[in-house]
Amino acid sequence: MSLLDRLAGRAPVPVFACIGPGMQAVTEHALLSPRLRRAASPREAAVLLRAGAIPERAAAAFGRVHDQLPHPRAVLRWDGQGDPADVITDAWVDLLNGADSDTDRRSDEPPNPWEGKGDHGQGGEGMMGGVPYGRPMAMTGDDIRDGLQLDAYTATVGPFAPMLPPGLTLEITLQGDVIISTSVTAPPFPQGDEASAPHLCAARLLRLLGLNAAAARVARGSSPRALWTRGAIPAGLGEAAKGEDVRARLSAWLAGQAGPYQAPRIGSMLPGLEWHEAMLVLNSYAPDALHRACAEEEEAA
Amino acid sequence: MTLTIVLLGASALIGIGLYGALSQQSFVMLMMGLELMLNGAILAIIGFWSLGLAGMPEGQLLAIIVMAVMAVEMALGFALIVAVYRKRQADMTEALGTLKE
Amino acid sequence: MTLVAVCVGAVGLALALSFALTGRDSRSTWPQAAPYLGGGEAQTHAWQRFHFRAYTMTLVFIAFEMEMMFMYPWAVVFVHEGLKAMAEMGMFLAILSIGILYGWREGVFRWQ
Amino acid sequence: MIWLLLTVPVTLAVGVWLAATFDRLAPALWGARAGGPVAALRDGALLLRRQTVRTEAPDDLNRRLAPVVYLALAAIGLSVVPVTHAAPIESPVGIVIWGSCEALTIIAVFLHGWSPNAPFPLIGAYRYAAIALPVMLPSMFVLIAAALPAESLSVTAIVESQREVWNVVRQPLGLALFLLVGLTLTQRGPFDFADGADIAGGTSAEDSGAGRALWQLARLAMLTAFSAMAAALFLGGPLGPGLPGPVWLWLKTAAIMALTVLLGHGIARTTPGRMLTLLWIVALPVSFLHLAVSGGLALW
Amino acid sequence: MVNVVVIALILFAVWTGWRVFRVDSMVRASFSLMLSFIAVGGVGVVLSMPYIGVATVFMMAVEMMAMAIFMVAFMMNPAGLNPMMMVHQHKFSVGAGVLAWLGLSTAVLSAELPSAPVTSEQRVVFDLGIELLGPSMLIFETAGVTLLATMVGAVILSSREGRYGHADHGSRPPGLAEGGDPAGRVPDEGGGHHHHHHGGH
Repeated sequence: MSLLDRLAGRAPVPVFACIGPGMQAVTEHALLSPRLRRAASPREAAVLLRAGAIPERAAAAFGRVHDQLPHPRAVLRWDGQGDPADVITDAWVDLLNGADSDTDRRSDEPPNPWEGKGDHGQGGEGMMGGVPYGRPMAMTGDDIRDGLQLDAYTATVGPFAPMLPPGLTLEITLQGDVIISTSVTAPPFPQGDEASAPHLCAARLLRLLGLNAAAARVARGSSPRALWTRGAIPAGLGEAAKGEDVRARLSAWLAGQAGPYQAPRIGSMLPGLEWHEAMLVLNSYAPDALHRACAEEEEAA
Repeated sequence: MTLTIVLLGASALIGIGLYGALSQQSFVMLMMGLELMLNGAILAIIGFWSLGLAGMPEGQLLAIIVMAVMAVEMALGFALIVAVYRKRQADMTEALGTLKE
Repeated sequence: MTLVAVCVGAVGLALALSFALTGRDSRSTWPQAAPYLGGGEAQTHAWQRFHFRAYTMTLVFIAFEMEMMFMYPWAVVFVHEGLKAMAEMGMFLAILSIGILYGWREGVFRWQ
Repeated sequence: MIWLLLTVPVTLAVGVWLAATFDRLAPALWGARAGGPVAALRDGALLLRRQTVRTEAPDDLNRRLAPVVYLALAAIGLSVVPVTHAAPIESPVGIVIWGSCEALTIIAVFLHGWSPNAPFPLIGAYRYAAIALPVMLPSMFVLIAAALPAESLSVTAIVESQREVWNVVRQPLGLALFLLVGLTLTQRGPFDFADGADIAGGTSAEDSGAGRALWQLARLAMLTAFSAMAAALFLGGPLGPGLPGPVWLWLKTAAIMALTVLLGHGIARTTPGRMLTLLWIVALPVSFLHLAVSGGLALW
Repeated sequence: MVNVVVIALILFAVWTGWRVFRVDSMVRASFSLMLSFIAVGGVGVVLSMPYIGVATVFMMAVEMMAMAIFMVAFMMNPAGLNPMMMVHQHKFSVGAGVLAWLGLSTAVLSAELPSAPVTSEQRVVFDLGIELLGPSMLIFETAGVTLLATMVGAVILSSREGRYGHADHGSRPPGLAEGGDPAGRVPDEGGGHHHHHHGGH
């Protein structure tokens, strides 16, 4: 083994977790291990952790995330029993020793056929048309904040996006970084009560504020050590009732009280907010409250 | 000798800038042409100041003024583009011709 | 002269390091190259007429930032010129501050 | 002269390792677990062993140039800091060179987010531009205020002007404002608007393997350069009793670096819109005040 | 030696200046222009004008960042994914550009250029400061007022709220062709590659 491999073998292994139903709390605890590093995106990760049984409706999305990991990579299934750190570290060392990297799940084809088409063989037509390099370009759309009609970017985000509760898939239209409209494509996976425990909910919000160390402390059940935690959240953001905003909900969680039982409908909660604000508002509701809100919305529709 | 080189370079920059300012359809690209001409002007000022005018302080001031002109031109130009885009969602110089309402 | 040499040298060395680290280009497959959206899919390219939300701030900034050009030489002669320098720069900054205050009143220092 | 220039890569290399180690130690103070001195090398080795994914239809030229420019700017910025009685680049306008490096850093970070052609990096890039542009204003006020007592824009002269009393005593506000600039330049903590957790790592969300390693290296190099600059502007750089100049400079650099890392790990990041407002209506007036006070003191 | 460096920098400035109008990506165009400015700043540094040279780099880095932001925001196909040429009166412009260059070059070559190089003892930044506060005080303060007017003007022009309601009330995008569909809104609008409009308007 070369020196590089030996060093790499002792590094904390960056893991990206695809979390299934009922697995959120255990996975978040498992990722606190000093031998693992929680990867923000699959590009950073060496191992993809498949926590629990991923439902059929999320299988395609799992394949997409899986294929985005750089080589060498490994996928591990974990059912929530025991500490996965050993298995993950072993898998990474095996990769360094020449074990086969996991192959793609999806076929090697562009989103749209483009090669050889168009004026320059780049797949595009004219100025904005066609599918240059496999994708069309964004077109202008209405804006709900300042009325400047620039390009609207539409994409589905989730079900394994780290800033959304696992399972929640949103179709989002953005103008710049402001959300113009959202619709729920798939609700969050049902999680047990543990996932909505105040300290875990608070840890998620703290992580969004860039306080990873404090978040880890809070997730382990201690009080956070950080400056300007509540103050960093704009007053009145996500105000459901008078004085009932994101800041107040974080305070309640940090004091160990459960958050609100009900969350508003996601389709009306996020539009008009800048992305960071939107994610703070969304994560200021516990996963079960969001799950309930989505289920009710589905029933009504 | 150096001064000649510098001034030839400056005239090349002004030439390219003029081409850009005249040929570009979009207002923003047109501004790029203007900026490039001002770039040539700065180069010429630097050359004259350093090699022909024995470092007159007014030369440096002139360079600063050229840059201030550029900043003013950019700020107002972009503000105009925003205003026009609001009205017509257009960024072409031609589109300005149809703005008479 | 040294400055130009150091700039060229620094960029050259950094470029060499970059090629040494990521020189061999391993091809990425299409599913691997797809933009990351947590399992979601994008309809279009991410490159777009991006709606930058701080555009009015940027315009005010371009104009205001010009003051730096005048302030650096001012700093050099400040002690030499004494109160006169203080008064002149105070006036200059006061004029520009009116613009900032006006912008603030119009709400340009916000996400539009 | 050559000797002075050689200190730059050495300082950068040691500084990068030290900064990376501080990064792994600092969480301990804020309540998480710490890594040892080899931890940074291990993480780097892990990245080097992995593939650099090329995203869909990226801007390849700028993807390569962004970390290169960032790293080069750190080296150039560090070159204007005097190591002993002279700096590797002895320029009469040293702080203006540093200011240019700061401004070009915004472009390097923007290009880093622009080039992968992916949504989260793009949002990060624009967010960073919106915050880093107004941060340039306090930065310039701090640099200019430091130049007032020295009557010169040369960093060496600014160090020389601190022979009797360090600038941190005369201009404490300046150091605070300059730390804010440093956090922005190195994308840390409360000013890490490029790489937020809400956008899955922002401009770095599509970075993998050696490409990611190079970008992180450039960030740490910039932290080193910033710390050295802050040490020269506020802590008298190489001035000090007993020990040789370079040792003093390195010790002070390490101190500033530790402080920056600590603040970066322990202060929450607010939303970009709110930060924009705070920068213009709090940081800018404070900078005005700082300049006025420093000017008054310089004349007095 | 100085000549070689100056020639190299000027060639770089001209080349990057030319690239501005030849690249498809708006980001590349803006930063190409910035490189041109940086090279000119470099000439300033080499020709003992350190302050203006370096400050050019600083100012242009910031301004071109803003330029890139606005270019991307308001231009169709901002990343140049479809190669394009958005020009009108092309031949006339090329002619004018070449003519300007030739004319200016002839003037430079035929004129008797003054020769009084700056001496190394001159404290150029100090001189500039004295000039600003003394003889050119009025210019300096006028610049302040001009910048103030620019700030106010920019805010008024670019903000949405006008005295008589939203500035974009009743607006509709123009077509690429006269009376055509609004541009850039329908997914398959063809657009015009090589968009020539001879003779302007």
